[in-house]
Amino acid sequence: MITIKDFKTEKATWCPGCGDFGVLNALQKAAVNLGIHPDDIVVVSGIGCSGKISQHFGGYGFHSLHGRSLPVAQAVKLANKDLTVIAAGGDGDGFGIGMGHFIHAMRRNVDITYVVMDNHIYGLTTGQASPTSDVGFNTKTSPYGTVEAPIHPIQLALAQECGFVAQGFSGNIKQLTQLIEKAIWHKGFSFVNVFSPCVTFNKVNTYDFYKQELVNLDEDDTYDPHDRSAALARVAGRESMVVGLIYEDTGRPSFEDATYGFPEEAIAKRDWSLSQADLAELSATFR
Amino acid sequence: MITIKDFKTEKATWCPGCGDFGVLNALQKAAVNLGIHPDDIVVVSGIGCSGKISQHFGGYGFHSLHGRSLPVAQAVKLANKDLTVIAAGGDGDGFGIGMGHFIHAMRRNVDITYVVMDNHIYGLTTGQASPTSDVGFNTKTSPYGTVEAPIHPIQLALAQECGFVAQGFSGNIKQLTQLIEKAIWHKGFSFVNVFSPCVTFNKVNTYDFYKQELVNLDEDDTYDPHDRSAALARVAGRESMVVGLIYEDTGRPSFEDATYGFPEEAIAKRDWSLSQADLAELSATFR
Amino acid sequence: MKDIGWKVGGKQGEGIDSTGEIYALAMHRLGYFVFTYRHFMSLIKGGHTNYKIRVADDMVRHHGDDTHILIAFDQATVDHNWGELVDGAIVIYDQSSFQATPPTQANVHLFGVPLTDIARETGGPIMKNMVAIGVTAAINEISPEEFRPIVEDKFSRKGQKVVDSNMEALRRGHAYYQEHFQVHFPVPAKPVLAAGVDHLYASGNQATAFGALAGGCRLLAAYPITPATEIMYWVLKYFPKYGGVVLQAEDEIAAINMAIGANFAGARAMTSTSGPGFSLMMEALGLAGMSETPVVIVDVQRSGPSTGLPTKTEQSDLNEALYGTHGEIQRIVLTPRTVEECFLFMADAFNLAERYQCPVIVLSDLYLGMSYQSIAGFPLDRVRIDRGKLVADADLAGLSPFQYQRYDPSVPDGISPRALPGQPNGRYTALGNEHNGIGLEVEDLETRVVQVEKRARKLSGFQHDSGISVDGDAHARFALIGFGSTYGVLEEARARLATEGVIVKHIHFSRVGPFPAEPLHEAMAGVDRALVVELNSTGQLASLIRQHAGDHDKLASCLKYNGDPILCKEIITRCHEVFPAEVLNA
Amino acid sequence: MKDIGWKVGGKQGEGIDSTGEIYALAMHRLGYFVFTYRHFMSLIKGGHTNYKIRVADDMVRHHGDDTHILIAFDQATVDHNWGELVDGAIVIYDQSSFQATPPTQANVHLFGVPLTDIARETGGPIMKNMVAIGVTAAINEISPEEFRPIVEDKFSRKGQKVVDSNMEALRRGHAYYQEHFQVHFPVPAKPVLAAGVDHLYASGNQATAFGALAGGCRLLAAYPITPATEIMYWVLKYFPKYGGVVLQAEDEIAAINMAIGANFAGARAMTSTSGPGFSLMMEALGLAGMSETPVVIVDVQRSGPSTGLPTKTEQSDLNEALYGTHGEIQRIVLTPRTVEECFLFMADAFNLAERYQCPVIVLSDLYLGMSYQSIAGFPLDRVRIDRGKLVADADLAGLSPFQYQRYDPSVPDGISPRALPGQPNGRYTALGNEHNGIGLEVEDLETRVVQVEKRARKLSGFQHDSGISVDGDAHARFALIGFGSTYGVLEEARARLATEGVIVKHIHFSRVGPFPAEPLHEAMAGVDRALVVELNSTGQLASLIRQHAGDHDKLASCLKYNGDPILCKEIITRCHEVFPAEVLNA
Ligand SMILES: Cc1ncc(C[n+]2csc(CCOP(=O)(O)OP(=O)(O)O)c2C)c(N)n1
Ligand SMILES: Cc1ncc(C[n+]2csc(CCOP(=O)(O)OP(=O)(O)O)c2C)c(N)n1
Ligand code: SF4
Ligand code: SF4
Ligand SMILES: [Mg+2]
Ligand SMILES: [Mg+2]
Repeated sequence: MITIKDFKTEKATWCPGCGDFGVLNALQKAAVNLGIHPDDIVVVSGIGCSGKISQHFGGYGFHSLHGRSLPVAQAVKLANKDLTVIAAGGDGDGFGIGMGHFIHAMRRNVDITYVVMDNHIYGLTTGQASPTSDVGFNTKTSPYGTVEAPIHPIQLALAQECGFVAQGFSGNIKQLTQLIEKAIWHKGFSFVNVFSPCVTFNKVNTYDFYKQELVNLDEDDTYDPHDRSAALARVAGRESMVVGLIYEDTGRPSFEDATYGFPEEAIAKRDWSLSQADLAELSATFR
Repeated sequence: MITIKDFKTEKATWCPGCGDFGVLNALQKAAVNLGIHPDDIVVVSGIGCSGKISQHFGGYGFHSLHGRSLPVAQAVKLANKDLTVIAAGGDGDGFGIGMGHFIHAMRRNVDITYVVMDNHIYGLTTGQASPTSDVGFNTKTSPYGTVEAPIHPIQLALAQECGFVAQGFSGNIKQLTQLIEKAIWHKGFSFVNVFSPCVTFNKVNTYDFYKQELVNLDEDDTYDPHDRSAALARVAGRESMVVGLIYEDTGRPSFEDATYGFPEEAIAKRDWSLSQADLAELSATFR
Repeated sequence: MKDIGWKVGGKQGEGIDSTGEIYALAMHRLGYFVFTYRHFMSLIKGGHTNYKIRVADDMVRHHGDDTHILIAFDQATVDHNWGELVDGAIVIYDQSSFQATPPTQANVHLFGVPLTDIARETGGPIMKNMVAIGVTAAINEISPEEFRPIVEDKFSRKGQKVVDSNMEALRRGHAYYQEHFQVHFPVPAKPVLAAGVDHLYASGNQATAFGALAGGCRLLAAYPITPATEIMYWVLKYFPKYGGVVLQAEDEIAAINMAIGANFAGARAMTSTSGPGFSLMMEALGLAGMSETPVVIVDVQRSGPSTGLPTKTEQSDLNEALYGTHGEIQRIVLTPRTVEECFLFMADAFNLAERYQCPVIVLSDLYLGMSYQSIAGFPLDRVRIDRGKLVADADLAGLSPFQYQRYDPSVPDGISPRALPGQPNGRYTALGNEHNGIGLEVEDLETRVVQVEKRARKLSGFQHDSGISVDGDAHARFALIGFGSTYGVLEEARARLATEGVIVKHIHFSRVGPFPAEPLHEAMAGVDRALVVELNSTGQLASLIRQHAGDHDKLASCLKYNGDPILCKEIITRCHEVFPAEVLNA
Repeated sequence: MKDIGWKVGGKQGEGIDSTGEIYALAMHRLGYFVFTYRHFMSLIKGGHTNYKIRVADDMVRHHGDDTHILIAFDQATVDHNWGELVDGAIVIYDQSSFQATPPTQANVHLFGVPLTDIARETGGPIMKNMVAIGVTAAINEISPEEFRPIVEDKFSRKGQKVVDSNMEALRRGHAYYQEHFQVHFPVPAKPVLAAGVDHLYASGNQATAFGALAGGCRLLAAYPITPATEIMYWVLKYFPKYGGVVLQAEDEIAAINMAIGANFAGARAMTSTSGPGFSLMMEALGLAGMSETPVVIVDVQRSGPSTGLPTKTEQSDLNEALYGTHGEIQRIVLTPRTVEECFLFMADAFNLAERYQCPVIVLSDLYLGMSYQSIAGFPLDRVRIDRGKLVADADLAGLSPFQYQRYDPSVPDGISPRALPGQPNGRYTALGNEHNGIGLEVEDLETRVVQVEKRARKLSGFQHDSGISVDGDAHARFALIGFGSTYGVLEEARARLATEGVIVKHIHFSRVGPFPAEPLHEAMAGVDRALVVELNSTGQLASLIRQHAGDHDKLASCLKYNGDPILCKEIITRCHEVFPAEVLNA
């Protein structure tokens, strides 16, 4: 049986107390709970403190480029559909430089899970404003307070009809684990935004802050996570300060299912050579 | 007095009947109606059939790169706040390769107007699927029908709290002109999506199609374009097949207004040299 | 070799392309060797376009300098192409819509034919193209019936009536010419093909796509761009049958990162693009280099810089292919010379990418990519799949997790076997940061050096074909040098010079990285002076040769950068300019 | 010149940086010339970091090979830095947390001081840094009071109590050392500064930012990236006062396009980045080239390729700076050698960009950019603003709309005057497509050629400073060659070789594009053998010289690519390896 030990690597290099430990933990637990062997899961990350998760997770990993985890991850999945593929990274990585890929990954709906460690700051580069930083937030690049409105990742995901939208908090690993499990389970692209405090550079969006602010939708029996309009209204009202499963649409076919001729067998496991007969047949199309 | 003649250049090279003629026309009329001198307006476009609008418009122009009209346009405005700045381009340009800039321009809220000529196709490259192509649409790159969900530009704009969101139709130049006027008039980033049929490569999203499908919000007295949640609900319900002013928020300060120390005088009009005294003062900060 | 040059020209959207296609394909099917070149513009309707077809009784690799027959749908076509008409050429102009005037005095037959009027009588003005082909048939002295198979191919799905009216238009054009004019340019005698020769009709782009499929590629991620998009079209058509996937990416950055991701996962994957997209790929190119992930990138070059001339050809991305991306990576840059090499090099590019675990860039261009031509078959039997060093399950079996050294720096050739995700015990992290053997980012000095040197070793043992071809007299004191798509025209120039008694050797690069220094050195032995022919304005290949080989004083350049492919006579003229008379007359 | 090397090391997050800063600034304020180098890692806490300060009685442009005093907060610091300790060096280790062990036998004083314990008594363990500085003061034989101004500067906004407890910690450290140890490394005698010398403390990044402001830059669009972000910080601080705007872009592609847009509109604007961001800018670089829009791009290089070693230095983006982007553009590539040149070149970069209407790339690097040092003032009086050819309102007045030829190809020098949006009658479209004089895209052959040649002419008349400096004996048969940030260490190497009786000249590039071929040719006259020193693994500068100047056989390379800056002794060692004995002893 797979246990959390099978995922253990050398100690993560994050600052003590960093929210990303919680995310790593939840991700490993989710994999264990789903019985995924560490050899069969790939974590593709971008660059940032958060990006180091691919090295720390204990499966196969690709620590790619700043903002490019999603293109890499989608293709890993398409190349080998038998793998569980997780894309992961920071708020700068995913909602700044990577924003275009985020929106398009939702359109494309490849069966992967995207986990963003949203700390409202650029951590690795030691504290600049991020796309999710609140207006007025003071950082090294916003000494007079940020003036840009923050990105609303949850609202964007709902607007773009992402098939699975959830939000978690590093301070609640149990819930986060469940959300990630469901996200992996979901067929098609699933998105889990995680409030993951940066204890070193963000003294505003702290564990305490979130404990106070967050409303847990999973504990709200009146909330129906299958009604997109209701979700949009709820989330817009609370400025997305909610956690839980926000929306799921189980009806939308994944890219793999919708694509004509998508191979039954994982591409990476096939023999690719064509027989001379096949080649001759193709060649004949040029006559 | 400025008249439409002041904007006339040599004949546009679009196919006869192309929707982009209507957009060009409406843009020129809007400028005339607002009394903007052609020397004081800059159209920054991307690459595509639509991108040629910067050459055809008759003001100053920057025909930039595929997907990059917004970064260029925002900076033109910040460099010379006395100019009227329009960014313009296609659906591929703005919602494909340019998606990241689109979302971030809405955050930043520089006082420019963005007009997208949305024909649901890549025109200039002779007919490939675009990000707004409907599911199942047959094109050269989707011979078996597109499988990706279309981008929802209006919903995204609302989700990201864009301060001015409108949608027009090349087949209704009068309304489009008014929408563009209002957009230019709006302080901060304004977005006008235009259904602009490609008569050569898109035989589905035609003038007739739109005439049948579109609902005109401007004619609906019960619709309040200042209520974001209502707008989101209305638009999501109609799959954004509406025209008119969809949402306006006049309360949000523009980037220029919100930025500490933003120069009163247009940067491009200043003398930039520092006196030796100023230089010495700055130099002294290094002691 | 006997040949004839035919061209049709008019406004974009007038059906010029299909006219050219029908004529070219008909001539090909008749057994001739054709070479086509499409001159078009970056707008959808209007603007001058023309389609040149060279018909020959033997293989030709160039559209030819001359035109014997010109079909003109407007005066612009007459003006634009006047200069390339041979003595005694025939110009057929559409008398229904204009009265052609000769731009200069010349011995040219300017024949008006009411193409549109005849067309109207048979089915509509668009039929003027078929009328023009009929006229051509008459000039060529071939029966209109020879075109029937093509016409049926093209129109039968629209019904017999359409086929019939097209054939009728064709016949009428033929008859009209027969009736009114006496001048002819008969096609050469039909060539007799050697046994086993597969007489095929393909473009470089198609060959590139076919080669990729043959080479095991099963994932293409790309973003549309002229002149590369046709690669996507071909692949879209054939991948479903062979289990492949095509991704239309949101941009070129996504496209290359997708190709990298798929290769990491164990598929063979590629991306195809042209200059603007290629420039956007520079960061990810470095990722492939640093993470030692195989990836194949096709750049079908067009006229730059920036958006440049999107529908015109150029060979000006050489520098970026060799030097693009910050820092230093290993890369292989192939420059196929022919349609057949597009096929073969693509198939092999995936082998090289996997063998050396680095990006392979295939530099094609608009001219090679979009020109259709007759070839004598693809080298199907030379296709091999060699996956390079993949670690065997057995070798991993004994290891505990994270013992496997993906980036084992101790391998003598620098190439450490790859594990593929899903493989038991092979877990590691691929990454663009500097790293240790198991794929953890590190910043210590020794590991850094060891890994830089490991990667550098990979290509120091590079083995492939020689990277240059040498044609002509081995002892010639005078050389023509080129790379990629100019191979055909340089061979023609060499042959033509030979008829003038000028003996040259033709050195042609089919690979520029790793630079074939040794073979070049040998080829340059005895050469006093060399003309480097390239389609760019700064002489990038010449600079590259100077950098690697010296020979600064021996080299002269023949550059063309107006967007048109180079002509044989332009090369010859330049030879006469730069080569000392005593060499020419040696 | 007398100097002393001091270093403090420990884990990241332990306050190493501020300790170094305080010591360096104190020494600077005392009138010494300091040079600092910060060794750090790409993670926030943990990992070895150290801060080296060289204190000298005259200007130094390098952090020095040797360390006399090492403050070690952990054993790793002892191990990592053992090799650079001079004979008789003092190592102070924090006895409160570990017992240091010497890695090898050496004549080193290993003194334990209970730094943390003393700190705890005065205000908390973090104070151990001030205790260490106190210890240093004792070793240096300076009074703790000399540090008071700095301590006040740094802590007074936190209240007098904090100042006092810091001073107390400092005094205690001083006292403890005085009491227990006798060995000293006194600082050199204070230098006497010549009249008018402004003794300043700045990093290359700060100088770059200041130079930009001085040069009229009023818009910076950038995306955070080590080691370039400090440029943004400085600009953010001072722009508001002088009417400038800073944009934190969503990515580097946006950043450069913003800088281009602002320049088009008539502002002076720039972007700053490092390798990964620079690679993302390649497409837009071509746009600036083709549209003839001025733009200034600063690339503060770091170790590549890909993400590489984000906190380590390298000079490996030279190729991309020169050859990145598809197609062919005009560009200028400056490689400042010193902090002062960072300032001056930046101010001038905007002039060059406007004068030649093309992108100017300023290649700095982590070492130059992030090292703080004492300089003798900025060349303020050499700052000029020259906007190049802007079309005068009067010249436009007589024109009708669209008569103005923004891209007038007939100008002899290729530089056609720019109109700025808003200027009456100056309307045109800037564009990346090939175009005619008034900025309409065209695809005709003649216009294309004329415009390519127009653009090419712009730099053929390039005038600036010579692009290389030559130091040392003009008749030396032996040369050291470098570019950019290695100027200081090469000068030291030259001086040290001279003391050995080896006469070399030092040729240093401050510009690589346009390549200063003529000055190099002159400088190389009489040189038999040259050692090209660069911080990369493939010898990019050497290749460039070969390409332009030949000299293939004369050149040898001294390469370093482990991420650390090069040391003087490494250069000397390499000289002894590659230069024939008879040259060395000539
Ligand atoms: C193309 C590129 N630009 C910039 C950087 C520098 N960089 C590294 S991480 C980072 C941002 C980190 O912020 P985020 O994505 O929020 O991750 P976090 O560190 O907060 O987890 C930046 C700007 C880079 N590596 N590559
Ligand atoms: C970086 C880059 N990639 C690709 C292209 C090729 N290209 C030119 S226009 C275009 C798409 C045009 O579609 P759209 O933006 O919808 O404009 P339309 O022509 O439909 O108006 C593409 C892919 C390019 N010019 N640059
Ligand atoms: S800097 Fe912030 S995000 Fe980075 S490891 Fe430390 S706490 Fe976590
Ligand atoms: S191809 Fe379509 S979008 Fe382009 S000009 Fe023609 S009609 Fe308009
Ligand atoms: Mg973050
Ligand atoms: Mg479009």
